[in-house]
Amino acid sequence: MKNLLFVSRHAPYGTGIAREALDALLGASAYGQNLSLLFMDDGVFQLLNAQNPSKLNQKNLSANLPALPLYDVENIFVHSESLRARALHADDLVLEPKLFKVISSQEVAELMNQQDQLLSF
Amino acid sequence: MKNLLFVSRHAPYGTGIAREALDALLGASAYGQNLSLLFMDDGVFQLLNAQNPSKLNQKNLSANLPALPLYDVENIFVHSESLRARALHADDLVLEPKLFKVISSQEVAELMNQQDQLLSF
Amino acid sequence: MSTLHTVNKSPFSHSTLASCLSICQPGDALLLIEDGVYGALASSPQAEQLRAVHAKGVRVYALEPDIEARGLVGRRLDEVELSDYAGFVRLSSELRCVQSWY
Amino acid sequence: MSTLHTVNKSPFSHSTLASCLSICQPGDALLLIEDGVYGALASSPQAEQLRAVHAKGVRVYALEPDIEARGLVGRRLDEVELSDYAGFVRLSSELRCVQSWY
Amino acid sequence: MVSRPLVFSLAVYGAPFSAQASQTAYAFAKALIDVGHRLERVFFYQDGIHAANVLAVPPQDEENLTEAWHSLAREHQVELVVCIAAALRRGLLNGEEAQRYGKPASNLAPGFEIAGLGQLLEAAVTSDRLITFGA
Amino acid sequence: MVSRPLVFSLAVYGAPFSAQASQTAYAFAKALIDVGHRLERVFFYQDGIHAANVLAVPPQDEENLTEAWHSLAREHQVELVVCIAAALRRGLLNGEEAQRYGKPASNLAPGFEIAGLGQLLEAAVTSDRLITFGA
Repeated sequence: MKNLLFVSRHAPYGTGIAREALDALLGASAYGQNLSLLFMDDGVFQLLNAQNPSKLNQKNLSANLPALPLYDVENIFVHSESLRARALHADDLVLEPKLFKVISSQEVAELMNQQDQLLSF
Repeated sequence: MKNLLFVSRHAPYGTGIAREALDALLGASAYGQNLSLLFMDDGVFQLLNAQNPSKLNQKNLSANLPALPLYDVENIFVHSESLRARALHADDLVLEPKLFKVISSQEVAELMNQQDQLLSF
Repeated sequence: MSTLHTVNKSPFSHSTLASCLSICQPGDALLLIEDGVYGALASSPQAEQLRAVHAKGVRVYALEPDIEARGLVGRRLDEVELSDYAGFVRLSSELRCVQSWY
Repeated sequence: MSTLHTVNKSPFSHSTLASCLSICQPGDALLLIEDGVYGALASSPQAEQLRAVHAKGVRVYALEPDIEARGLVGRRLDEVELSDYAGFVRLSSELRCVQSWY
Repeated sequence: MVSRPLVFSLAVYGAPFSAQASQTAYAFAKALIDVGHRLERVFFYQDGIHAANVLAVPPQDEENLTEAWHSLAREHQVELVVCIAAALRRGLLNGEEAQRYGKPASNLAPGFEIAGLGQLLEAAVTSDRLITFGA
Repeated sequence: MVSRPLVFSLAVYGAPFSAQASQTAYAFAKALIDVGHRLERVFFYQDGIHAANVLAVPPQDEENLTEAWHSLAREHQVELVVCIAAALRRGLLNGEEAQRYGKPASNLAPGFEIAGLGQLLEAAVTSDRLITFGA
């Protein structure tokens, strides 16, 4: 079993990157690997609650996030400095606090160094 | 005759924007309008001398710039703050100083306000 | 003769908004669209600069469908008004030229 | 266990390099590619931060074909070494993982 | 309805799906027509040209932007012009170009025409407003 | 030649011409093979899928990246895999998909195959190194 970390760094909706990152992660869940997901930089905006892209004819990207544990995503990490720079707090987010872990820059570095591969988005 | 300003704000080679901006400008020269070109932000990197993209299998974007006056481009403007932020000086550039005018942010605003249309790249 | 500026990039990851704000003049209008609407947040790196250009007479708007999409309803600076697509059309007809910052 | 970081965006217009530098650790390597090579300039907004991570043990490279393409030969910081594509391959095999910052 | 109708043209530089620009441009186009202005031309350049690819199969619950542009153009006499240089490089061809370059198929959607870059300049000259939607 | 050959896979997310990523990925691919490593798979996703469009007509003095990938793959037994979901949305189809969706043509270049997103994960699992080329 390999350790694979998906790194998602882009805001939702403005480009297709955030969505296609999530699609790749969901598609990966069938392969029985040790999958983790890290939100950082503008990627933390994917976690903001009350998203409603119906007028853009796009799917609500945040709707799938609470179901990630069902997809065998072992750990969801959120970069603390990225949250802080955007003044986002735990109660602004679509995930319950028990579903993710807020980690420092130092811990992001350590997390990357524990992986077998990084999937950078 | 209309006043049309092409605004070129992106670095060369990393994306196709700078090149397709220049193509659009050259294609515009046959229409007998009052064409101007403004380089600002990373667009000023298009002016840097000694570019050599042969190993990237790309054309040298800066090679066409000295010929712009032949294409009826009346005025070439370069944003001073963009040069300053990148520590670029007149002798770093591929254009002779007489071929372009360095203008301030205030003058960029005035220039935009004198146009009939802006072509934003 | 004034200009409508549109900005479609997040100010947390791109310098696009900062560039635009350094050019905006009194009488101009600024419309934040797409990922540019993150520039309406009080935590935006350009929040102070945005307030300053607003104070000197630049009207500032954010496209409501983009604000809603990203969950930013109720989180925007007081200086930023909401606009729908019809408002975007109105702004672009009122003002002479449109500069798209992307 | 260390990581190779690649950065392909200009630090004058994107915060990509700044983000990467805040994560790099001693033993990691950083390779500037494509428009990322503007980060090798002394005038880069992240020049000081780049020098600092270099001083604490992060090796810093720039892809030579991209440096040449953009006219940056002879303009780079002393801390930045040149690498060709074979060097990029070597770095990515020496280090365990590659994080692409784009 | 507006008291003084203007003639608009749009320049679209982002690909559907990959960049929101094409979606924003379409919403803007509908809105300007709704309030009584005239949309003369939409010029697709850079990655914007992918909006004219008839082979695109968007997800079932999403709008097909290619067909949406076509309908809008038909109902309101809008020219949908794709830059030929940008299209060739990116593999968007009409029947004539496919034949000229010995390619096995063409993929330009109905309602769109392929023309030179000069059409962008012409739109800038003949319209009251040219609005760029960049990616 | 390297003393310890590794198995590489690449993930390419940028379109030829619009982003340099696809060019960098190709140069990297050639270099890793030249020094004696093995390239197992190139996975084209997001806008990277446009590299597999057989209809692209690059400017005459420029490399045809689609053909270049094909040659490299043929000479060195590299799998060129295009993500089906990304391809459908963007109008890149093989014959089978064209038929399934009632489209008038197909445009997948020889040497490329269309497959599911799982192939990206599989590449990550079975290769020693996965390198992403983002746009």
